[in-house]
Amino acid sequence: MAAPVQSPVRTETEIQKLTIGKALNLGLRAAMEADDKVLMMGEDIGRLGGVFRITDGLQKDFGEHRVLDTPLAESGIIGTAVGLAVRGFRPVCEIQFEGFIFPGFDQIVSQLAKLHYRTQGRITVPVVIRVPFGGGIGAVEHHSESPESLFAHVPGLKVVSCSNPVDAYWMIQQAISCDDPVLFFEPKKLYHSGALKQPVDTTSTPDPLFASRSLRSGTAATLVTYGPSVKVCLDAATAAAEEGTELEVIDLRSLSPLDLGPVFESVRRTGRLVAVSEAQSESSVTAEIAARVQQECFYSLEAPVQRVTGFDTPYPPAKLEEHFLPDLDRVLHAVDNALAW
Amino acid sequence: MAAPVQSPVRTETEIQKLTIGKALNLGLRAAMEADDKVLMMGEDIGRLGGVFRITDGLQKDFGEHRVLDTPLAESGIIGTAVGLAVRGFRPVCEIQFEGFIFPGFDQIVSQLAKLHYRTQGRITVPVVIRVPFGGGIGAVEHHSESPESLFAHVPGLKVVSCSNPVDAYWMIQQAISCDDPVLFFEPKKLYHSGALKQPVDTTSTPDPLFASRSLRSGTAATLVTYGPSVKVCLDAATAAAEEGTELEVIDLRSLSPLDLGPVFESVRRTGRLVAVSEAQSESSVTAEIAARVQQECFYSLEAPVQRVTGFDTPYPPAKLEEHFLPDLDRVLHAVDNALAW
Amino acid sequence: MSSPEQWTRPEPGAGPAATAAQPSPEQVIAGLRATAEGGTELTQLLTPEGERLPSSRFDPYLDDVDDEALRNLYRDMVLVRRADRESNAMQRQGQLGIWVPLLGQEAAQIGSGRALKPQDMAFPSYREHGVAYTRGVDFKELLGIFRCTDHSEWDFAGHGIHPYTIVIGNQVLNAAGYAMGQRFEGKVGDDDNAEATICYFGDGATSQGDVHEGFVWASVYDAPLVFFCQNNQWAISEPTERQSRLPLYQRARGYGFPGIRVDGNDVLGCLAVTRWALEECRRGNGPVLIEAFTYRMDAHTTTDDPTRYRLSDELEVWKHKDPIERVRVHLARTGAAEQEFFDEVDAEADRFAAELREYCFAMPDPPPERIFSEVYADPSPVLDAQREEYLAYLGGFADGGER
Amino acid sequence: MSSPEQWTRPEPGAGPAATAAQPSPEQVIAGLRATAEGGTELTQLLTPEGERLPSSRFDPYLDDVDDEALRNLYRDMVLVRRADRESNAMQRQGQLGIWVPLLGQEAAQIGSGRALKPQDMAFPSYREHGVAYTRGVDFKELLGIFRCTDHSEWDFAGHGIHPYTIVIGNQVLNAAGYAMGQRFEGKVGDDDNAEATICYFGDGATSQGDVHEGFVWASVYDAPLVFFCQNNQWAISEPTERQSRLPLYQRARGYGFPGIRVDGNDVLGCLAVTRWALEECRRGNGPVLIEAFTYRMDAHTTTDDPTRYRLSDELEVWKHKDPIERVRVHLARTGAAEQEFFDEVDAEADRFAAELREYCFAMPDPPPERIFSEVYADPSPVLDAQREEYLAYLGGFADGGER
Ligand SMILES: Cc1ncc(C[n+]2csc(CCOP(=O)(O)OP(=O)(O)O)c2C)c(N)n1
Ligand SMILES: Cc1ncc(C[n+]2csc(CCOP(=O)(O)OP(=O)(O)O)c2C)c(N)n1
Ligand SMILES: [Mg+2]
Ligand SMILES: [Mg+2]
Repeated sequence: MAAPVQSPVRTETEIQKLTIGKALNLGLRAAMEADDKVLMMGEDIGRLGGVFRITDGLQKDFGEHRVLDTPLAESGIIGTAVGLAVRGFRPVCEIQFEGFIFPGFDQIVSQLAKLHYRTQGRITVPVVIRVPFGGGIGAVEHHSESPESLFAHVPGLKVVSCSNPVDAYWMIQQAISCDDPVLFFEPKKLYHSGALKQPVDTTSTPDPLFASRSLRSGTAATLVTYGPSVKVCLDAATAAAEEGTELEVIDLRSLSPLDLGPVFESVRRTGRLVAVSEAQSESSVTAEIAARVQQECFYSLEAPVQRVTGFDTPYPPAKLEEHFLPDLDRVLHAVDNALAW
Repeated sequence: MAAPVQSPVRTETEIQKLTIGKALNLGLRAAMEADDKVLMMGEDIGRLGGVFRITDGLQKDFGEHRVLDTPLAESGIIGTAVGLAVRGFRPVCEIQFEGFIFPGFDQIVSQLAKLHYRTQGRITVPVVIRVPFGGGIGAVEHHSESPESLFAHVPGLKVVSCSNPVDAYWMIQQAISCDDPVLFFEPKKLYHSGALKQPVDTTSTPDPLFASRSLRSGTAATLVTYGPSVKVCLDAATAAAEEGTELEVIDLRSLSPLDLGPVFESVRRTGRLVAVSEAQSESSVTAEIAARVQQECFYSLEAPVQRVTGFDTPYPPAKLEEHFLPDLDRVLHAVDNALAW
Repeated sequence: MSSPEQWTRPEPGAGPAATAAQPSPEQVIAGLRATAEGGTELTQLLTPEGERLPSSRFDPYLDDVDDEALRNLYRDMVLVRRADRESNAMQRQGQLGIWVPLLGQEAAQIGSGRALKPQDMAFPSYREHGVAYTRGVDFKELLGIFRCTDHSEWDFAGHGIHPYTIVIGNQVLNAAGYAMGQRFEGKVGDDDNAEATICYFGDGATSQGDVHEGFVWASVYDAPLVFFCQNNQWAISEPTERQSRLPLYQRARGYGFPGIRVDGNDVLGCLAVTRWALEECRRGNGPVLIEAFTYRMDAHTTTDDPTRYRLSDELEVWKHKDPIERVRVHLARTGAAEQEFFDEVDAEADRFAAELREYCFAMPDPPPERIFSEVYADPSPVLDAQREEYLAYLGGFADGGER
Repeated sequence: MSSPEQWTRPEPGAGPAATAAQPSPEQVIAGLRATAEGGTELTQLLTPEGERLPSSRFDPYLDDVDDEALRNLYRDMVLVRRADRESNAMQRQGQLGIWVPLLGQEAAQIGSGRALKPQDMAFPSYREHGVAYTRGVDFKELLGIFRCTDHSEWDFAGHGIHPYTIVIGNQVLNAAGYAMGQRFEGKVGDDDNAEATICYFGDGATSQGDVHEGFVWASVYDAPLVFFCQNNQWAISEPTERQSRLPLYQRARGYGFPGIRVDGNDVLGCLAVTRWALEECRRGNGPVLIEAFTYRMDAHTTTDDPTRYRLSDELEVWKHKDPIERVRVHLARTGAAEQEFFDEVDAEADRFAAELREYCFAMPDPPPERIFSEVYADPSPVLDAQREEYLAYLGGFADGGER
């Protein structure tokens, strides 16, 4: 069992308004201050501070042996992180964009996910892999994908995603202090969103890492989602409320293990569920949600679980991404379908 | 559109009783005879004939430039196969055991699956990746897994699995003549099963590759499955029939695209569905089936879709695999649950 | 389309401050030395000062390069530089989502690209606009990738150049497979139609497992493949020292095929060395590794900010080695070209850029159906249903609904 | 447990016939030459005939190897060979699901393993039973992997040897990371507690991208890592020529660290060369690549049938180079051991094997709960529910239901 995350002792103002990006940066800094076994590894994370500047300033303050600009190879990053973890370090790897995680897939599936099980607990591999993910940034190929379902299918890994600055600040620290390997999916298009800025109280006690959370309660239907789509669902709920339809919105936060208790509870009240994700639908997390909800809430469901997801195509050229990504209209359309059932 | 598979002209007896392994061997041979652009690539597939002997005799008869004993690296095998396909070849890669496909994951996801889409059809990559999969062979780690759901989640790939000698013979040829990349999952524990031997008429016309097939009709509940679990489900149906319960059994054959029409049709009659697979359940093909069936057959379902799968753990030491793998008892237990709903 | 600025750079004042360390003086000197000198094993046929150095080994590969040919190489480089600068500017104006500049690498790309024969095949990475140009791809056809309207759609087989690849290094294995295919088809040998393949990648890419496996496969199958590594000294913010202890061309020594370092800013050197390497490959002595020692004069991409990790001193040193300037000096000094020629080329470059600009501003967005097209060569009913459903949904808005 | 025979070999008469080509006489000769000669750069300190060759470079690393030490090395090799043969036999008797024989590689494993200090760390592949033995792992603890009751469960930190790894080559990166950690912790230097890591892999593994990336990382981070490649000439059915044009130790040349080929059947050579390499690493001059040139005398595993791809002539040649025999001859010739000693060792080996056998036959099956245990360090409620449900289901059978 990992030690609970302690609020770092900080002299500066305790409560700042932060973006998700800055909250992650401060969370990483706090984790590095709290435990000198915490290392950062990745491409361009040192002097450049990462292409998204999430590790900005860390190499300057903690040195080149704690913030490593690694050679350009993802299997190498993850494979050496595993070895460092065996040695007692707590490496935090940054994958520059989610589309580049695949060269490291074997290390994740065959080593990272299995070492603890294989050795019946004699070895722990507390490695965090930070993955900026999702679309909507007008980027070229491989820079806008949502591969999280692949990792949710792999036993031995834990998979989480944050959707707001407070969670970003705490969840990254909790992931780092978790003794299991954690895939940490960060909604890249929201990194520097001023609109999402929140006051982050660095002295408060965070919610548990692997728990979902209801963000808005409602009676007509339930929306369940994570990461970048949380904002879409909240906006949809606001729009629906204007027309008198109250939607409940649940942020999963953890994709593996799934914490579906609050979803079941909600569906038992609303009778309708829409699962939303940018990822393709086939054999995905939203499929798992539908499968488990129909199992657990069979008699409560008044309509089938609806899914609003990316299409089962590769991510299209970004000029078309507004069509590909679930938006407010598609979410409300699905709600209408569920209500009309 | 690919040319339809032609029955090869053969002088020997047209109808032989074959195992799945031998049927695959003859299917590969027929494909190589029919098209000299068909190549075999893999580790130990030449002189040794593969560790399962599926390519036995092919190098002897077709030469070292059509049956390649490659260097030991899966990314290399798949990555060069992509290049050969671009050049006009039709490579058939053998991955020695499914657990070793992961070093090639990036080539599959980033190149093989996307080249056709990326180039808007100017390039086709007719590569087949043969993957012996599944457990029950008493093997060491990485030799008994079922990673097919990972590939079913990736758009641009087609994923199929055979469960009997007739399908093995035809499906491998159809996969090779398909212009899309096909992941071809072979139920390794059944390769040499004498009990499954079937007469294979090499002059008949095969069913389409991407179609599911009902193997047994029934009224009480539907079992849907693929690959090695087909036999388990058929045995379960036989056992249930002895107690007066008639189960329908559907062999999916194609996991992506899923051909669920026959499943919907069946569920509309039986009202109950059990999906069976050796793979872990989280975010898997069986989850996709449950999600889509609850959507399409909402009012027909009299019980939630049940799933009988491997547990969400890494494959255990093989001494425990009889517990891990869905067997007749677990399938019937799930049927009982569905019937008792 | 959102601007990439938005995601790689915080809003002003909003994101983390730029607190990257400034390098120490020692680091500056070491950096300058490491990146500015090619070492004694550098092959150079035209010095930065425009002097032609004789080479008994490589001069035979320049037999046909007369004054006109040299003027053409000059022209090629000026045109692609101009188109590169124009594209960079168009990105700043919001016409492209991102641009990947080739500035400084014109000689490496034109020299090697012009060494190819029509029957040869090139596998680019994402910065090879100059190579694409030498293969007859219209520069306009490159824009879609960066405007995010497509992912590469030119006539690959016709031009003999494969799509751009963004995942670092993984095209190297595809190129190795393609070259194996050339050999399997009997296209390697002494006759004039013999073929070869060239594969481009960067200094950073050499760390990737796939590049290694490409070396293994090509060497074990004697593939007619030229590995062309443009060492532009940087992989985004990481200097070559983060990837290797040794000069990169020496990597080949461990596999048993030749590796050579050429001045990547010397178009004649690149042309001759690549011709030699391709010839070796066509004759069956492949593969060969070429390290073109050059410099990325601009940012990694338009979303990058190189001031955070390298000093302008370095840039200044490399300005003296400009690939175009040395040819200009040489042409002028030897009387192979008059001022008039240079003016004409400049004018042509202006027209080239203007056309590009005009084209770019008028590029249409792809229709939504494009999302679903050519995912598979053979149809997928599941996907067809998704397309129909989505188009019907969209149609709903068109028929009076709002969106 | 089903027998692996069932899956890698068809039932007699049922499966495809063994129609593999017999090699041509030329192939036989070429094969013999390629696999039997280590080349002029082979380091050898004890010849197959038992003659001790002096070496000014490596003899200092054997200063402490007196007669007793040599007798101990002999004893080590005899014991592990005996245990290996016993395990192989137990597999045939259905007591193990599979066995991976080390026969022929005793000197490479004992020599290198005995070169390690207690504070060092070893990362094995799956054939390193001799190395595990030198690290103090009880041979019995290895059996669970092959009986399929566990996946490696010894005290890894205590013994200084990591779990076995089956995915070819991917442990090399883990070893590189571990060695980087040793350096980051300041454990590299001149004092006696300085540490190093050794990583074992085969000739076939050298083709994998991960092994290359391990070379890149270790060299760029100056990791104290000895890459120990046992070139046993075969990767299942593929000879080393399918992986490389050059001798494998030369791979290191491309990365800028030393590579050396040692006679892998010479325990003194392996001991001395590995000690040298570890010393280099501990002092900060790592990494180092050692290629131990040896031969896989048995099948790849008990499911393999080498008669399909190699000829017994090759085996016969290598029998003359047996790693144990040459030490026996040397001990006897120099009078360092009497017949009595050899008899004693044989008797000890018999006892060793008998104990192993007894232990193996009595090994219990793991309980079904094991499936669910230690998937995670921190609990997962989803999995806990699955376990409870399955155990309750099983309990149902116990309570009178049948299964
Ligand atoms: C597998 C992968 N990892 C990371 C990236 C992100 N990335 C894009 S370019 C680049 C640096 C490449 O450097 P180099 O190979 O030297 O080529 P250059 O850009 O200098 O031409 C990185 C890290 C990527 N595209 N692919
Ligand atoms: C990634 C991967 N691919 C394939 C295999 C199957 N396999 C097991 S051992 C082996 C050959 C290994 O040869 P080598 O590296 O020379 O080691 P050796 O067995 O000779 O000790 C192969 C192909 C594997 N274990 N892992
Ligand atoms: Mg570069
Ligand atoms: Mg070997």
